[in-house]
Amino acid sequence: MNAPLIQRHAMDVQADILIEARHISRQFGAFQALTDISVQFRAKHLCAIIGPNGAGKSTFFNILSGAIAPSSGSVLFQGQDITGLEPHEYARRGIAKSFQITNVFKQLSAHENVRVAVQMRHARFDFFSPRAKLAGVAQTAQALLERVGLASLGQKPAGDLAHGQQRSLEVAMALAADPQLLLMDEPTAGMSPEETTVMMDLITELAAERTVILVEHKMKLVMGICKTLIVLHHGQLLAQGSPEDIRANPEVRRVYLGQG
Amino acid sequence: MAPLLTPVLTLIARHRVLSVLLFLLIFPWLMPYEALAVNILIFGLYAVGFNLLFGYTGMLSFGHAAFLGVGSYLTGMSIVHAHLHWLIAIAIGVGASGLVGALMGHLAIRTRGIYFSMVTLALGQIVYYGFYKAERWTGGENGLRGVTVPAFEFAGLTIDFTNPVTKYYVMLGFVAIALGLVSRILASPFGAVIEAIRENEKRAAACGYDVARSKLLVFVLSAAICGLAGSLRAIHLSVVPIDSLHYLQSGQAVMMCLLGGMGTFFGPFVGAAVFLYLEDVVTTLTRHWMAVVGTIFMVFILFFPRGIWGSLIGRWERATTPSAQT
Amino acid sequence: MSTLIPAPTPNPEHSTSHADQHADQHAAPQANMQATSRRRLLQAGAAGTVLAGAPFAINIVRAQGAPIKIGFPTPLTGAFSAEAQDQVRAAELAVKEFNDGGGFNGRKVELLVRDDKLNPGEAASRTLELIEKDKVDFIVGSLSAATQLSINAVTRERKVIFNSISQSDAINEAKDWSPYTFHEALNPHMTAGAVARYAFPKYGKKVVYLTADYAYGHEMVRGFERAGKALGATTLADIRHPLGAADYSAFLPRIQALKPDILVLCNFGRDLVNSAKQATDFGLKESTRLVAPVLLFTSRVAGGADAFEGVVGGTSYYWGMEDSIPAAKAFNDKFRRAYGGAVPSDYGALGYAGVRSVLQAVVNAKSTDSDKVADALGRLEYNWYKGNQFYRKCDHQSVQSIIIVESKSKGMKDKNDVFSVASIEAPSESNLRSCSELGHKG
Amino acid sequence: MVELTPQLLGLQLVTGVALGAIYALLAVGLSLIFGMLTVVNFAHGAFFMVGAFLGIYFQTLTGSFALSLVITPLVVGSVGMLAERFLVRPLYGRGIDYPLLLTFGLSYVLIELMRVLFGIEGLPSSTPAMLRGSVDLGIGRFPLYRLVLIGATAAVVLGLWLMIEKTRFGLIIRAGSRDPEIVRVLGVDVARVWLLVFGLGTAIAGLSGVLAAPTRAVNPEMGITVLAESFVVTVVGGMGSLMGAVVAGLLVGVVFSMTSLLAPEFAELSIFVLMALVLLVRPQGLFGKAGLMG
Repeated sequence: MNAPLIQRHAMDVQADILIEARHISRQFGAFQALTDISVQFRAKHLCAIIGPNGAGKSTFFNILSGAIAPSSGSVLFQGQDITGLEPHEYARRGIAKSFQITNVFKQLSAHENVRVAVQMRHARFDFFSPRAKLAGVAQTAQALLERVGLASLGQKPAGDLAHGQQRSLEVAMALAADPQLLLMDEPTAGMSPEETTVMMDLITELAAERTVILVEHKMKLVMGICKTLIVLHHGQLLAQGSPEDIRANPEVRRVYLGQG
Repeated sequence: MAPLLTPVLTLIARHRVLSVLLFLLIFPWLMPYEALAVNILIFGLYAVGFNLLFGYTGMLSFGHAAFLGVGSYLTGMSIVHAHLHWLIAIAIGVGASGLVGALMGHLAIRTRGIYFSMVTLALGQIVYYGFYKAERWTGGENGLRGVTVPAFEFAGLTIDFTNPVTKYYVMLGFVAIALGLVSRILASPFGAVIEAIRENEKRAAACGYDVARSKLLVFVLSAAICGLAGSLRAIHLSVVPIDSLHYLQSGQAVMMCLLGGMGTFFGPFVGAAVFLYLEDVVTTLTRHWMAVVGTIFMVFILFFPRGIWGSLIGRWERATTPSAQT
Repeated sequence: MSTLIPAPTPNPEHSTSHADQHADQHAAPQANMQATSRRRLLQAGAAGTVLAGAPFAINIVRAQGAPIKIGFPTPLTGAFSAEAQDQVRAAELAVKEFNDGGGFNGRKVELLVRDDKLNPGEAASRTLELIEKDKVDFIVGSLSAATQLSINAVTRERKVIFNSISQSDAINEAKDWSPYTFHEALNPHMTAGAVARYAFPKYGKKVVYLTADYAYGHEMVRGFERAGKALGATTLADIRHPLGAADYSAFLPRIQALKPDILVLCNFGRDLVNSAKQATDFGLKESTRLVAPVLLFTSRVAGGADAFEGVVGGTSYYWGMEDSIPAAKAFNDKFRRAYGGAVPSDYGALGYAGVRSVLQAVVNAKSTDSDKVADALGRLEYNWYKGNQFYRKCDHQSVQSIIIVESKSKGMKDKNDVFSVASIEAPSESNLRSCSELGHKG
Repeated sequence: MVELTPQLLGLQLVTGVALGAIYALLAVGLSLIFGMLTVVNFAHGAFFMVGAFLGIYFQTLTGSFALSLVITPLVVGSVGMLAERFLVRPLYGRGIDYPLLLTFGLSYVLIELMRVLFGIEGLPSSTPAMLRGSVDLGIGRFPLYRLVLIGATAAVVLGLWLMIEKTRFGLIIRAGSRDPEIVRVLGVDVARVWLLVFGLGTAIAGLSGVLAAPTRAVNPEMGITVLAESFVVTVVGGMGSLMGAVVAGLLVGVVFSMTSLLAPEFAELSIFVLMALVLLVRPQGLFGKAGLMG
C-alpha cells in the first residue's frame, strides 16, 4: 500500500523540478569559475541568481542555457540529462534565453526578428512554401510584439530601435518558442528607470506561466519580485532561499555590505 | 527620381523572376553579340549561386570555382567519353557539383570568417589538381575538347547550338528554372533562417535553428546552382578549360556579386552583366584593362558598397518603407 | 608604353594597320595609343548599334569589295604578352603588304585582334565573338597549346579555317584535327627531335628532364626520348614541376646528385627563365649542359645573358639566320622598315607566315569560301621568311626547317644579338610523327 | 631515381629553409597588418612585386644592391601608407570582406602600373657580384645568395622582434593585436599607429621583393602565385601571430622542398593540403588565437 504512494510522491517531486544543476564545476584554464554547484529550480517559479561581479553568475547562466558546457557535473531538464547538447537542442526542449549583450538580427525588421523566432515551431526546413503563406506565424509574431509593447515598431530595422526596445524585442523572441524556462541575463542592464519598471512588470507577468531565472547584480531589483534567490560568491554557492532568508543571512550581508 | 522609380521597383519586387525573365528575353538585342549574352547568362547564374552563400548567409567562399568546374567537366566528360544525351549530362554535372559541395561544405563550415575562406580556397585547389592530374579524362592543362551537341529535332523545329540565338534561348530556359527555384527558396521560411544566421549565428541557434545543418544546406544548394552554370558553360564553349577550376575564377564570382550588390536578388546578375560587358569593351579599347577593372572595383567598394542594384534599392527604400527584399 | 629601363617596347597598335600609323608610332607611341583607342571606341560603338539592330543576322550577304576579315586571338596581356604583341606586329605587316599589293580583286584585308588573356575559356568566347559578331572569314593566332585547342574546337564546329601559330602535338592528332585546322608553328615533337639530334651526340648521353607538368612539357619529353633512343641516350630522371612555378631550387639538389651530362628544361617562357637562372645559381652548369627545346628570343632578352649563358635550344626562327637565308633577310628588312629597326621574334614571324599563307590561299582559290581556301592551303608550297615550307596532307602540319641556337653571353653587337645559330635542320616529313600514328586514315 | 643519401636530404632541408625564409618574411608582413587592423591585404603579393621591380630600378640607378635594400622598402612602405590612408581607412568597421576586396582591386592596379613603367615582360635580374656563385656545404653545392637570404630574413625577424618587445610602438602593437580597444584607452592616436603598421607591413613585403628578385624572373605577375603561398603560410601559422608566420613559413618551405624531392608533381598541392589539414584540426591555425574572427 505504501510503495505506490511513495512512488507517486517521488514523481510529483520530479514533475515539480524543471531544471536542476548537479555538482557543476567549470575551469577556464587555471581559473576556477565555478566549484561544485548543485541547485534545483521549480516549475512556474521566478528565481534570481545574484552575487557581486566576478561571482560566476554569467558562467552559471551560460551553463544552464547550454552556451558553454561544465567541466564536470550535469544539467538535468525535466529529469533528462541535457549536459553538452547543442545550443539549438536546448532551445527546442523549451529553454529560451535573452543575452546580456543585446543580441538581435540588427538588419531585419523587428517583426521579422520575432517572426523568424516563431517560425521555428512551424517550419524548420521548409524550402518551398512562401513565408507569407504561414499566416499564423506572422500573427503570433505581432501578438508577441504587442505583449512587449513594440506593436507600432514592427517594420523598423531592429538595429534602429532604442536600447530598451531591443531588450524587449529579445524577450519577445525568447517567448516565441513558448518556453517552459526563460533565462534572462541582466534583463535591465543599461535601461532607464522607466524602462526598468516596465521590464520588471513584464517579467513578473511572464513568471506566472513559466519558470524564469534572472541573473542580476542589482540586489534590490529582484528582492521584491522573486520567490527564491541564489547567491554565488567566488564561484561557490553562498546561500539560497526566500528573499527574507537571504536578507537575514550574515554571509550575504558580509559579501554585499562588507560587514563582519 | 524616387517617385518615378518606386512603382517600377515595387512591380519588379513583386514579380522578380518574371521581370528578370522578361528582360532576359530581349537581352540578346541589347548585347553586341550573342556569345556575350550567353556568357552573362551563365556567369549571372554562377554569381546568383555564389550570392546565396555570400550575400544571404554571409559566408565568403574562395572555392566556388570548384563547383563551376566540376559542373563543366562532368557534363563535358559525360558527352565526350560516355556519349550521353546532353540533358542527362547536365543532370550529372549538377548532381556532381552538389555532391562535391556537400563534401567541401561538411569540412569548411567548421571554420569561420577568413579561415572559412581559406579552407574553401584550399579544398578548391585540391579539386583543381585532381582534375588537372586526371589528364586522360579531363585533358589536363589542355582542357577538355569536343563537348558538342549535334543538332536535334524538337517540337518540329531543328535546334542547332551553333546558332547563337537558339543556344541563348535554350540556356535561358535552364537559367529561368534555376532562378525560379532560388527565388522560391529565398522567399521560404528557410530563406528567413539563413538571413537570420547571417545576421547573428548565436541568436539563430538560441531560437532553436541548427546553424551547422542550415549552413551545409545552403552550401550544397549554392554549389549545385554554380554547377548548373558550369554545365551550361561546357556546352556553350564546347570546351572545358582547366582555368574554370582556378581560384581566380572564384574571385570573379566575388567581384560580380559585389559589383551588382550582394544579398540582393538581381544584384549578381547585374554585376555579371556589367563586369563582362565592361571587360569586353575595355579589353578592345586598351591593353591596360586590369587597371580599369581594378579601379572600378575599388570605387565601388569605397563609394557603392551595396553595389549597383543594391544602391538603387537603397534609394528606393529610403523613399518608401524598408520592407520588400528584392 | 614608356619604359624607364630599356626593354623591347611592344607596339601599342591594336587593330587594323595602316602605313601612316607605323610612321608615327615610334615618334609618339602614347599619342598613337590614344588615337588607336579612340578609333576603336568609334568602331565598337558603330558595331554595337549595327548589331543591336539585327542580332539575328547570322550570315549577312557581303557586298563586293567588302573587306576580307581575319580574326586574330592572342594573349596581349599575361605571361606571353611580349610574344603576342610581336605576333600582332608581324601579322599586320603581312596584311599591309597584301593591301598595298591591291588586295584580292579589290577587297582589302582587315585584321581583328582580340586579347584571349592566355585563358582558353576567354579564347573560345573571343573566337565566338569574331565569328558571330565580326563575321570573320578566317582565324589565325593563339599562343599556347590550351588556347589553340579551344579556338580550334570552336572553329571546326563552324567550319572556319584556323591557322594556329603556337606549338602543340595534340592539334595534329585526328581527335582534335579538322579539315579546317592548319598548324603553321612547329610542334613539340619536331622541335624536341631536332634539338635532341643536335645536343645528345655533342654533349653526352646521360639526360635529366625538368618538365613543366602539362601536355606541352610531356610532349617535349616524349620527343626528346624518341630521338634519344636512336642516339643511345638514357633518361636518368624526368622531374615534373608545377606549371608556372616561381622557384625551382627544391628540384635542383636531386639533379645535382644525378650528375647528368645534359639537363633539358622542358618548360616555356618564364618557367624557362626561372629554372635556367636558378640552375645557374646552383652551379649546375659546371658539370652539366643546359638545353631547352624552345629558346625564346623574348625570354632570353628578359632573362639576361648570365642565366642563359651557354644554353642551347631550338626555335622556328631567329633573325640572325639572315646571314645564310635570303628569305629571312628580306623579311627582317621589311620588318625593320615598318617598325623603326626592331627585329621580328620567333613567334612574331609565325604571325606573319600564318596570315600570309591564308591570304595566298585566298588568291589561289580565287575565293574566300572555307572549303576552297582550305584546299588551296593544302596545296600551298611557300617560302615566306625561312625557306621552303608546305602543309602535310594528313594533318596540315607545316613541314619546315628547325633552327638550333646557342645563347651568347659575350661579344653581342646590340641588345637583339642574343643567339648564335648553331645549326639548321632542313625540313623533312620524316621528322614528324606518321599520319597513322596520329590516327589519320590514308 | 637517386637513393636518398643523408647529404641529399640535408641539402633539400637547407633549400626548404631558404624557400621558407621568403615565405616567412611575406607572412610576417601580412600577419602584422591583419593582427593589428584585421585587414586581409590581398595586395601583399603586388607590393612584393613592386618591391622586386623598384629594387632592380634603384640598384641600376644607385649602382648598389645594399642601397636599394634600404631605399626600396621605404618607397614601397610609403605607397602602402598612402593606400591605407586613402583607400583602406574609409573601410574600417565595415567587416573584413571590404578591405580584402579593395586590396584585391588595388593589386590589379599595381600590376598594370608596373607593366606601364617597366614593360610587360619584366626586367632581367641578377645576383649582386659579390654574392654570386655557390658554396660547398660539405653535403653539396648551394648558392651563396640563398644563404644570404636566410641570414637577411633572420636579421629582419630579429629586428622586428626587438622593436615589438622593446619599443613603445611595439608595446602598442602588442596591445593592439590583442584588443584594439585597449590602444584607444591608452590614449594613443590609433589612426596613426594603423597607418604606420600598414606601412611597416607593406615595407617588409617590398623588402622581400628586393631580396627575392635575384633568385627569380621579375615580371608584373610574379606576385600572384606568391600571394596564394604567403596566405597559406599566414593561415597555417594563425592570422595575426608573428611567431606563427615565421614557424609556418619555414614549415611550408620544408614541406614544399621535401615533396619536390619525393613527389615533385605534388609539390604545389602539398602546401594546400597542409593548410586544409591544419585548419580542420586547428581552425585558428597553429599559433592563432581561438575565436579570432568569430
